[in-house]
Amino acid sequence: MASDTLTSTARADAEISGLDALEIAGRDKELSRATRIWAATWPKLAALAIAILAWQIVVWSGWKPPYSLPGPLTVGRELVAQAQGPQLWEGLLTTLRRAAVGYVFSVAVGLLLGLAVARSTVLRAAIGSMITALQTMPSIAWFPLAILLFELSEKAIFFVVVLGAAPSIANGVISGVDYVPPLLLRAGRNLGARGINLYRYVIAPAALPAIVAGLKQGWAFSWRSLMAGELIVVGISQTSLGAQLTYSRELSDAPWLLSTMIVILVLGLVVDAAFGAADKAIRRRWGVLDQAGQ
Amino acid sequence: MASDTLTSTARADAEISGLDALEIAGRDKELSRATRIWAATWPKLAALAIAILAWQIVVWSGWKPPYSLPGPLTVGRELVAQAQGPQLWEGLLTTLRRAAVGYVFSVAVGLLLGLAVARSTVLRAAIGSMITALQTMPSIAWFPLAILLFELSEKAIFFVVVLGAAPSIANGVISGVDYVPPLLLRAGRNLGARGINLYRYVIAPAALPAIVAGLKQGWAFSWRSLMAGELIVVGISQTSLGAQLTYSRELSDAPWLLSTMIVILVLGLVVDAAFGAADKAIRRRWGVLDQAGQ
Amino acid sequence: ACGDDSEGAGGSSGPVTLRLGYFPNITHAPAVVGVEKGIFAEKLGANVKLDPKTFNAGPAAIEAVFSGALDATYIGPNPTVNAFSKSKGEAVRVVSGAASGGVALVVKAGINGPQDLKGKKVATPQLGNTQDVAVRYWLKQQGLTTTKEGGGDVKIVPQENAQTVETFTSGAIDAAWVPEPFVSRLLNAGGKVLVDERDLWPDKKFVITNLLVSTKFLKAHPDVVQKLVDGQVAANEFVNSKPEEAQQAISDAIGKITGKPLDLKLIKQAWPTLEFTNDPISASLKTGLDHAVEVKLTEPVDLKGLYDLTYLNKALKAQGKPEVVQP
Amino acid sequence: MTSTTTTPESATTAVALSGVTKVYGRGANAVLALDGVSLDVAPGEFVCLVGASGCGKSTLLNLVAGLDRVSGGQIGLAGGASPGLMFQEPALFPWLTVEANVEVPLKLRGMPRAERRARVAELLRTVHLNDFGRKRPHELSGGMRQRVALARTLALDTPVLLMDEPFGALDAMTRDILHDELERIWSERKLSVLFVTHNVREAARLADRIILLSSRPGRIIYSTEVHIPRPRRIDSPEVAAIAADVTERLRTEVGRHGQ
Amino acid sequence: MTSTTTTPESATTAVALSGVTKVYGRGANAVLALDGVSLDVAPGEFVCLVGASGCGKSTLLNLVAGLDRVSGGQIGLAGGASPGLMFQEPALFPWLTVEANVEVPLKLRGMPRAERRARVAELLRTVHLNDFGRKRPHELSGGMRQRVALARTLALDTPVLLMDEPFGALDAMTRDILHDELERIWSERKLSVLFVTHNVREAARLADRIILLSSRPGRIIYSTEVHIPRPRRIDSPEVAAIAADVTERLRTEVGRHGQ
Ligand SMILES: Nc1ncnc2c1ncn2[C@@H]1O[C@H](COP(=O)(O)OP(=O)(O)OP(=O)(O)O)[C@@H](O)[C@H]1O
Ligand SMILES: Nc1ncnc2c1ncn2[C@@H]1O[C@H](COP(=O)(O)OP(=O)(O)OP(=O)(O)O)[C@@H](O)[C@H]1O
Ligand SMILES: [Mg+2]
Ligand SMILES: [Mg+2]
Repeated sequence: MASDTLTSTARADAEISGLDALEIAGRDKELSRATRIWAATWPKLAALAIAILAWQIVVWSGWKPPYSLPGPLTVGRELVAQAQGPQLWEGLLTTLRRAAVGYVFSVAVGLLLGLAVARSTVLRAAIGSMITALQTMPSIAWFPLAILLFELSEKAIFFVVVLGAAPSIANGVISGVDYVPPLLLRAGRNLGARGINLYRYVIAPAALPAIVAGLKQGWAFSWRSLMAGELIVVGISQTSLGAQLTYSRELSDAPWLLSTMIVILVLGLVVDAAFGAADKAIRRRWGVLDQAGQ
Repeated sequence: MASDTLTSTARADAEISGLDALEIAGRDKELSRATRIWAATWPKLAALAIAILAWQIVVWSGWKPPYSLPGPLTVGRELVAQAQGPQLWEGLLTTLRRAAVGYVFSVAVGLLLGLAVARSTVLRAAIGSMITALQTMPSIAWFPLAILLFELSEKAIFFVVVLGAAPSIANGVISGVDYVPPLLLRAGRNLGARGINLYRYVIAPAALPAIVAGLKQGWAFSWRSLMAGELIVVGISQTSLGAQLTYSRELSDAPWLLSTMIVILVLGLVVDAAFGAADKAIRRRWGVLDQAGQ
Repeated sequence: ACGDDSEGAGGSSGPVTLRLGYFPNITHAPAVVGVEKGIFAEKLGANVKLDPKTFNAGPAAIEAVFSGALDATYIGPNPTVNAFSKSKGEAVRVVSGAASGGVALVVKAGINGPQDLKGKKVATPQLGNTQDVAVRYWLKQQGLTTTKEGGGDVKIVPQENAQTVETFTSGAIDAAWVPEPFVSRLLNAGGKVLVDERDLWPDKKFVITNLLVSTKFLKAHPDVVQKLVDGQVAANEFVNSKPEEAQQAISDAIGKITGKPLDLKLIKQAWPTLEFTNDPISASLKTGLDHAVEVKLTEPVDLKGLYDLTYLNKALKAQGKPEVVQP
Repeated sequence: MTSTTTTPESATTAVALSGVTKVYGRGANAVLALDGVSLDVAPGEFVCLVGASGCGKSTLLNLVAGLDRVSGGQIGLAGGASPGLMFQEPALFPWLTVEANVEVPLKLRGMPRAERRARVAELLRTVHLNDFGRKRPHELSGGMRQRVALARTLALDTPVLLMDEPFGALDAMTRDILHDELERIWSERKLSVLFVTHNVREAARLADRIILLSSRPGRIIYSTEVHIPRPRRIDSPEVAAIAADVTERLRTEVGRHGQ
Repeated sequence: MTSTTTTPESATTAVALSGVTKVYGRGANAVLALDGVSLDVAPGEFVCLVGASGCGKSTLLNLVAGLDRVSGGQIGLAGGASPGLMFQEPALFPWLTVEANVEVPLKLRGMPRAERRARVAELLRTVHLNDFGRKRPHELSGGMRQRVALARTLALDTPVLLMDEPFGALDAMTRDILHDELERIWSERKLSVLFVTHNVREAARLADRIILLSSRPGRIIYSTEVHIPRPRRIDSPEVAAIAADVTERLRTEVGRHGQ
């Protein structure tokens, strides 16, 4: 019987991996801050190293000519050169400003649309399914309409961005509202929350995880729409990341294209970190992150 | 006191609107099938009618010349003409086939990626944030790589589609897994579900709503990527919806562009209906749809 | 600040804004130079404000013209025809030419004649566009068949020019009939010129860029259009007389817009294949259309009324240059 | 599908149910949860509902609270204010701390901040959780959660209180203490209480009147007034006697259903 | 952070806890939920755990079930199989019907389909829910859900059973019936049971041994063997006597904490 038990113990330990490990993450708490930062960092560094190494090996293998597939070193040098000039930064600034404005608009429209559709049965029946349909419409299809409505201004770009991102955010809201536990809804109503208060005190916080997921997807949509939309009109003396991406491709400048992609990826990582932090905060509050105690 | 009560009753009834009405949807059950279908249909028809009317009024107002903004009638005639020729149907078929294949690939990759990242702490730290970053990368940035890897085959299109859609699906999975109620996880583990079984019996069903939401967003991404990606290999042997969308624009053929957009919207509506049905089935099972009882 | 809100066919009173579109591209050299060197601004005078807009491709420019967001634009022959025919001859007029030439069939090493193209893939920028028609017509003359769907003796693969370089280097295509600067770029990627399109045309001239104005603007502000055409003539004068400076200006302009100056070497390489002429070479446009009809890519289009060269001829006359024939 | 909320017959009735029927589901799956329940709760009366598991007690409270529609019959409420309901499950908001949970009804009533704080502290003291205000629901034990829910319901300050097994997860001692607290609040505020419990002694300890519900369909089968003078003790012989009587009736009823 | 599961001292111990300590949280917020709890459950023994709300009973069961890590001390289990735990909340899977919920552990054990069906039907009969197999959890009353959870835990067929207030939401009659059922299963299968309850009579009715836990930190403060011969009746004087004794001790303990 003794050996039996030992076996079971060993098995149990082996099984405590993956999600199970996550679940008993409580013990991580005792680890020092430095250890935790290192634990979060080394896999990223390792992944980066592996990716670069693999890339370099493919380049060394001579599979494709260097002007078609430049090595990490070439791209790195290009990136450094770009970073030293003003153009990259100006373009980045323009694009980030547009991204911020466009995203804020999209969030406002998406949240309102989502709430309206989730709240009203008639609206849901009328335009609910339109939301997903709109989401599938490629940005370029909106360009003529954008120009028609806003001529060649930045507003046209925002229009395309909002049409790209708002449906996705609205869908997040709708899905979140749909899955609010009925018990909490009833509790809220019994506590005197009606109308807007029910949203403020119960539905919005309960739907928050799904809303954040929708906001994240919405960011991706808005960013992609922006990259396309920035080509509607390229400022005469104003560069943008979207323009750089397209022109680097049109000029078949592989190192430039790749370095622009790296810039986009880095931005994506930064934004993801923000969303990740928000999500983690929610999960901690809800008690689903630190699943050690229940 | 009597009047007091009556007031309160009236208020309560007035408040039973919107979401509250949804919540006591139980009484809808007594309505006949026909009534329910009509209730679901008339708002759609009304919305359609309003949209077309508004469009027609704008056209009548002469705000923009008809070659810039054609009226519903012109577009309708164009659509009928298109529908009578083989080109639209061939293109539709090609695109739908590609969409199906691309989406199936994306779903497979997205689910696996999502599960892997959600399950493994190391993987999550390493590439978790890369997923959102990848999502924000516009499709055109992948074209060179796609061509490098797959030349001018349909595989190149699928590559772009998968890179566009899989991250979004993976994000849905991750967010779903992250929010599985700890109590259910513990229950599952105590009932003997370990490893893959824990996923099969607890995590997957518990995360299903978020996964479906992710699949829906993923569809939008994959469709948009497809519309762009279809330009990689235009007319090698067949036309496609993506090509038609671009050509109609390049030919400045507004009626054609609008009728192509309508086709895309209709497809979007059909797909949304499928997702809507799935979502409704889940909500009914979970007891969050029919919130009358409990 | 739109040009179209002041009525009256005579002259313009008060300040007018001219919204002018062009591509930051070597085939649009007169436009780039005209804007960069202030030639347009000078000719337009104090009363007209120039609002230049750059585009990446034709459709957006035409959409802008159609919707009244743009008054004039430099553009290729294909969008020109589309804009004219889709608006039933209403929306636009060509008031001047800008550039000719700069198109060639670049092939891989080992292809030495038309017959070697059998079974090969040839890229063109877009199904039914000028180059696409040209290659199909040329192949037909060589006795080779093509189909719209990419079948026949030679497989025509329409794709974006940007992609053509990728596919050419990766070996996915064997040849491409493209405009500059892609010709030069393909040459640098190991290709060679099999056909210079200039050799297929009388006087080695065919239109690659012309200047389009919206009919509405033309009616409202003929004086401004005259000044614009004056500017175009002056810009071409500059481009042809000071090529070095023009080349540098193009490189810089592209750098400002895209974030990276265009390689001067590439511009210099492409330069001789282009001719910057004020003649819109209307005959080449018409012939191109006839060819398109012949290879069954379009229905016949009536181009009557597309050209309004009175302003150009006035400008040329003032400079003592030979006038062009109004078609 | 008759009307729902109407005026109770007279001012001497706080809650009036007449012929209330509730059917869940449709067709073959329909469950008749309540069948013609008529019941008046006088202002200031403490009524305990007892019945077998699944007999429709929670359903009844939900109907009175206006969270569900009756399938037939009428429910009348005096005074306009909707009653406060303490659910069978704690139903706490997981995203709020204990304090914030209790604060919600006060905020919704628009009580000023300082007053709110004092009230929350007082309520948490009432349920003996003053040290746990900053915790989140998932950090509490089952009984603690139930007490937070109690505090939150008391914060509602409604004249009618509906309580669905409020002390089910509590040990006997804590329960005794809370019985005293509840009785104090009830008499101070002159509340009308409809109280569901499985503990017959608890019912005898608290109630002015005990009502017995039968199972599927839920019908009132017995009603008895408890005339033991207050303060009462749960282990007093009078309480035990009443409890024994009710238990006996309950046993017959449950036995009749073959359970 | 010492090791968790080890071999119990001898084959005569089904569950062995020695010096088990559990701390939740860190730093100033740390809660010492259990402090040096040592306890042996013999094979076939029925042990009841009693204690005030929040004293650490659920924590203890979670630790024994291996769902949490101890902060100190050791837990040993005989026989390898992990124990079955009935949670304080029903913890049913909302996406499954009642039948399917009960079926999960059987499926996970790889029981063939036909056998599974028969077993599920039998278990639902045991908890008197044979008519409700096709319903979903949200269509059940609180007590019904608890009974489904009981059936699901029984389906596990583990030699050690941990039960956290399994009958808390049930009326006295149903509870009595389930006491009998549980006792029957326990003696037939020779189970070792660790049973948390607030109902001291219930403990006296079922237990071989009653253990009393103190509050914050949770420590064993009293342990008594119940020698009343079985079958017992919950309203028998012997049970009442034991219950009175334990209640008295509990009162002292809770009183000591000023509740
Ligand atoms: N996840 C957690 N995080 C922090 N503290 C916790 C957690 N779970 C429980 N606790 C604390 O541990 C103590 C014991 O909780 P436990 O749930 O074991 O009590 P219990 O004896 O089961 O009480 P009850 O009878 O009310 O269910 C409580 O003070 C509680 O606040
Ligand atoms: N949402 C629902 N849909 C269908 N049936 C329901 C629903 N809610 C309750 N029921 C049924 O109504 C009956 C009464 O349920 P209710 O919850 O009122 O019982 P209860 O008296 O509160 O029982 P318990 O003491 O176990 O909590 C039960 O048979 C139950 O199955
Ligand atoms: Mg109930
Ligand atoms: Mg507990």
